[in-house]
Amino acid sequence: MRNVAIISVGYNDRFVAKRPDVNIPEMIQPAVANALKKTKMKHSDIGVVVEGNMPTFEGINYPHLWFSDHIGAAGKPVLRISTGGTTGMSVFHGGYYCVASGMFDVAMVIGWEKHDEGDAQVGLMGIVLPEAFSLFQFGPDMSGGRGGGMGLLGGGGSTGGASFQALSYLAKAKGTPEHIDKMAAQARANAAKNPYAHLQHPNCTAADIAKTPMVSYPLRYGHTCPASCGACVMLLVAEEKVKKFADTDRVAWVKAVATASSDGTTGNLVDGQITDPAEQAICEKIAAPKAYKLAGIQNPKKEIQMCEVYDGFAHQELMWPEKLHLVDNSCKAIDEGRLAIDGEMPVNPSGGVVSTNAIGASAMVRVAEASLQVMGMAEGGHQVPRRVKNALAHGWGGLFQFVTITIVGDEPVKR
Amino acid sequence: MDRKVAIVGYKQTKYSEQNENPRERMTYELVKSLFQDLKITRDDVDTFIISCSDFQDGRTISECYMIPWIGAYMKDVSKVDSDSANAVLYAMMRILSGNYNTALVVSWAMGGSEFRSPRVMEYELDPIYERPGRLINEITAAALQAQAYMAKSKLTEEQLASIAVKNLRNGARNSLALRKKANATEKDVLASRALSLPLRELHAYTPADGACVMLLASEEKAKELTKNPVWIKGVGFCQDTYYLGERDLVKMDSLQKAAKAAYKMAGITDPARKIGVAELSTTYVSQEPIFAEAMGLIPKNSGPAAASKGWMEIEGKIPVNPSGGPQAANPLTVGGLIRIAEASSQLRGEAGEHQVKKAPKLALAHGQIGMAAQHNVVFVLGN
Amino acid sequence: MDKKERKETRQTKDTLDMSLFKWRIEADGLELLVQGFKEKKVLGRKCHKCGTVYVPGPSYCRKCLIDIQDVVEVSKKGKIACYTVGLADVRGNPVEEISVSVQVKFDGSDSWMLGNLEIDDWKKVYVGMPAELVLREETNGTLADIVCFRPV
Amino acid sequence: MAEHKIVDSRVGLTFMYNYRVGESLDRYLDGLKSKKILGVMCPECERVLVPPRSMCGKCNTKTKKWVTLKPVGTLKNFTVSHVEIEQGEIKDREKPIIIGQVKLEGADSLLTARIEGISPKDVKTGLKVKAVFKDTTEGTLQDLDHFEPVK
Repeated sequence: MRNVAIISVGYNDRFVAKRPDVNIPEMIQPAVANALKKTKMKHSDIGVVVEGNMPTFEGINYPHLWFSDHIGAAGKPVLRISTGGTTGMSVFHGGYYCVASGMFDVAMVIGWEKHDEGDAQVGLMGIVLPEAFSLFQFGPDMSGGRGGGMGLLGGGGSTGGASFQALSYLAKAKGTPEHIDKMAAQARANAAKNPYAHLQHPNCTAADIAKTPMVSYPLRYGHTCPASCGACVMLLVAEEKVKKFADTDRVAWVKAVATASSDGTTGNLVDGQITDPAEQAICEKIAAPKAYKLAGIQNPKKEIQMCEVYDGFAHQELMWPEKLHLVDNSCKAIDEGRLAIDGEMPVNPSGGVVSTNAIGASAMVRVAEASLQVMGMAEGGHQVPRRVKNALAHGWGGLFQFVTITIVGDEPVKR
Repeated sequence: MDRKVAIVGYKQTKYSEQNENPRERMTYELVKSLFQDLKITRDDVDTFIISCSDFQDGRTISECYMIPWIGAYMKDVSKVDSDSANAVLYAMMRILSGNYNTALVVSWAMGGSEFRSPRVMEYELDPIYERPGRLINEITAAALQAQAYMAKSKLTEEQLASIAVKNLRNGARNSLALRKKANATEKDVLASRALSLPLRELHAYTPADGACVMLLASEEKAKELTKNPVWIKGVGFCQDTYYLGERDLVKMDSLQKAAKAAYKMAGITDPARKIGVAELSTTYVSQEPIFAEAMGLIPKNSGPAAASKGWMEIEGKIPVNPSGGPQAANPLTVGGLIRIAEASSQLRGEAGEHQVKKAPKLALAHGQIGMAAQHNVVFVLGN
Repeated sequence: MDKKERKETRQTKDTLDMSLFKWRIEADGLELLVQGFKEKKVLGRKCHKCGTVYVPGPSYCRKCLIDIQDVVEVSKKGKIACYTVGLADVRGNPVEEISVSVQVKFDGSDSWMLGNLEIDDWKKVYVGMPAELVLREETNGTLADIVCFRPV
Repeated sequence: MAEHKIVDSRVGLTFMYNYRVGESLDRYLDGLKSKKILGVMCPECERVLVPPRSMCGKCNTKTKKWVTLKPVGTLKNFTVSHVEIEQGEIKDREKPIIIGQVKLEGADSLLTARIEGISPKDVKTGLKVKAVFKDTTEGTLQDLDHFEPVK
């Protein structure tokens, strides 16, 4: 297998709520330019482009067709991958396989979302619409009171599902909603050190978060992600071409990629739900062990110096490091400050998804941020102080049912 | 690339206006029947690559509820959001990397019963110029392409109709086809409803419900699983500029480049002689000579000769779409995968009534998306 | 970081009308469930190969990828696997009537079922709390037969 | 085969989208408002693109120089369209329309436009055409109503 290195990361600009000045391809284009700028590569050196987003959020089918000229894809092979929340990392994995397969020497991967053009809340409902509405055929009680029918429907929404997951997790970890407040506060404070983050709240405290309204117990507004506009671009090259194209001595080597999917773990209304949304065996038992094996990592807690997890909701920033075998008990760890940028297992120094969520980009941003940490190039004070030899990036998606993992490091795996 | 990838098995549904089953069971039955044929279980599949479309399924992340139905519960899965030929391509690259030995490609769409394809395809247009402009859609884009080709090559309307007749006739020999017209004539085609001239209803694809699944494997694994693997000899893919007014609709740069890459990988220099059969995603029949020329299967501007001399008939010198192609049935995103399956069955001599006579050694399969085929994928297969 | 001045450009609009889609879904599990309600039973399907019990019970097992037919009755009693409490509306305003949504794993089943929990004080709910499905006095084989879950 | 319970479901829900046209098209629409057709030039290949956009994909370069094009050109390609698509249904038009690809003088790309003032039977490529604007323009794409033969 060929080794693949990440030699550059580009964002279009700071992630923000609204970009009324540009259309979608115009928003993405600077990210492409910024990624290329940090290399010795010309645009013509790019062999393949892999792109993805959540297509119903902007109402554009196969949007890569439109962007051809803006992302430098005209006349090039282009592959489009879209897998819900994991899209960004699935796209990255696509780029990785384009190079690892030997088909291409250079791949450019693009993840993006422009949330101000559509309605993500309605878009998310689109996951469960046919299933939820098929329940009407079975005569649920529609009086809106405590009848079972509406209860059946109510659990399908995204925040509803996340709340179930949060409580199931807290019960297992013996944590409290205050732990989620703490985690969210750390994320927002970290985001203030990341010039590209959307919701920045310097010195945010758990008390600040606890003041935000409760959405659905135990989750508060302060625990949930914003809807952001932005794009992330990364350049991947084959080992033989690293010297030629990289403009830095410290590139990030892709040591492992892994993914797994289960059934919908919430809102599986028609076929029965047999999986606990807070169990995530797909991560703990399948994808994470596979990734560690591929990367040659025996003791992740010691060998990995930081992680970027996909935390659409703040409790997930506690849950995922446990499922990834990086932390034994995150509630305890956050109490002891071990998840901070200068802690023993820094989680989301970038501020995470809970601070910035351009959905199609978010899981790629995790890999980008992990790579920047390995390259020592995280800007604005969110660089982890100790040397990052190995970093882990994670994404989740669907009805809490997809997981993607990427491990990057400062040395290639010897194969 | 030190590995080789083979197609070891595939299954298609019968195409229909409405499948007897919803998409879940339709695909589930297909996956199970492929597993049965190959004597494998879902545990033998290392990775699943899905090709489906949120706009065709009318759902956000439309694979969510399908994961367990295709046997991918607790398995390695990804989804290509493009024509399914791209999914085969991705599955192949995953195997080439050495990370996987087998990959199952799964694609479905309810193009006949659940959605209206012309509306779905409007979402492929940019929302700020072409969509509000209301002039360009899949039909008018293909019509402009057809018109440009006819002006250049002097292909007549009768000759264009004869290509439609050929595909409808081929479709009648394909037991899975939806639109079958064994006795269609040029006159019928020319009398069919005018869409956007020169294109008429009988030139167009037939929206259908359907699914297709295909198992790919590494060389070693393929030899374990089947006696007659079909080898992926070459692949190429490419995308043009979006803007119709800046594309040479006849020359088709992207298809030309895709084919060139595929031939290079397969080590072919004279495709016209080497390729024995081609299955092309021609959503409108006018694309048949255009694509064939762009891929070097017939000489430039030879569409008229090809049509009048029957070069692309099942018995012709370069049979194109013996299955009837998308005119016989087109479950949109499944299209490219069907073409690959059909090309494979020709190589294996398993195409039955629509088998080409001379057992071909090399076959070509093609998938595309976009207005006037902006994005193209080309596969060269051999046995 | 300073907010940048951004020039507003014109807008175009479009919609995606979901009513253009005609979905069909196989709902064998729901059908079985509501049929069971007629006899005040909770019915699911059990995989004859791996033993997994699904409620609602579809006609296939996702673990074994095989058709399954065996109908089993499961207890109406189970444990709350997780829950959430609706305290505010979408704008963050407190709601008049607080609702507790629960997912209950019935004893003898592998599935979690969604519903509302009837309880005087939501703070008493905990994960692992025993609860029971309450059906109407007179059931007619619809989802409206479900009244709620109640703590046991 | 076992019988399965199949339910149909339809939902009366609509996803709404509001798209920003971005800087280049915004300026183009400003032009249409004052009855001018603007193009933009790529500094490398010197192609003049209309409708304008911010990037030339051929050279991967930002387009820069704006030019006002003469509202006259040549019909390069066309189709006589008998149908239109309405919510996915292919409906016959009352009267077929001519959709043409027009090469404006000084432009390197073709502009898609409706051609009027000539019957579908007589229309031919090579026809000289001129732009006809709506009397009152509003800065929308519809301001450039159609092209018609130069008399």
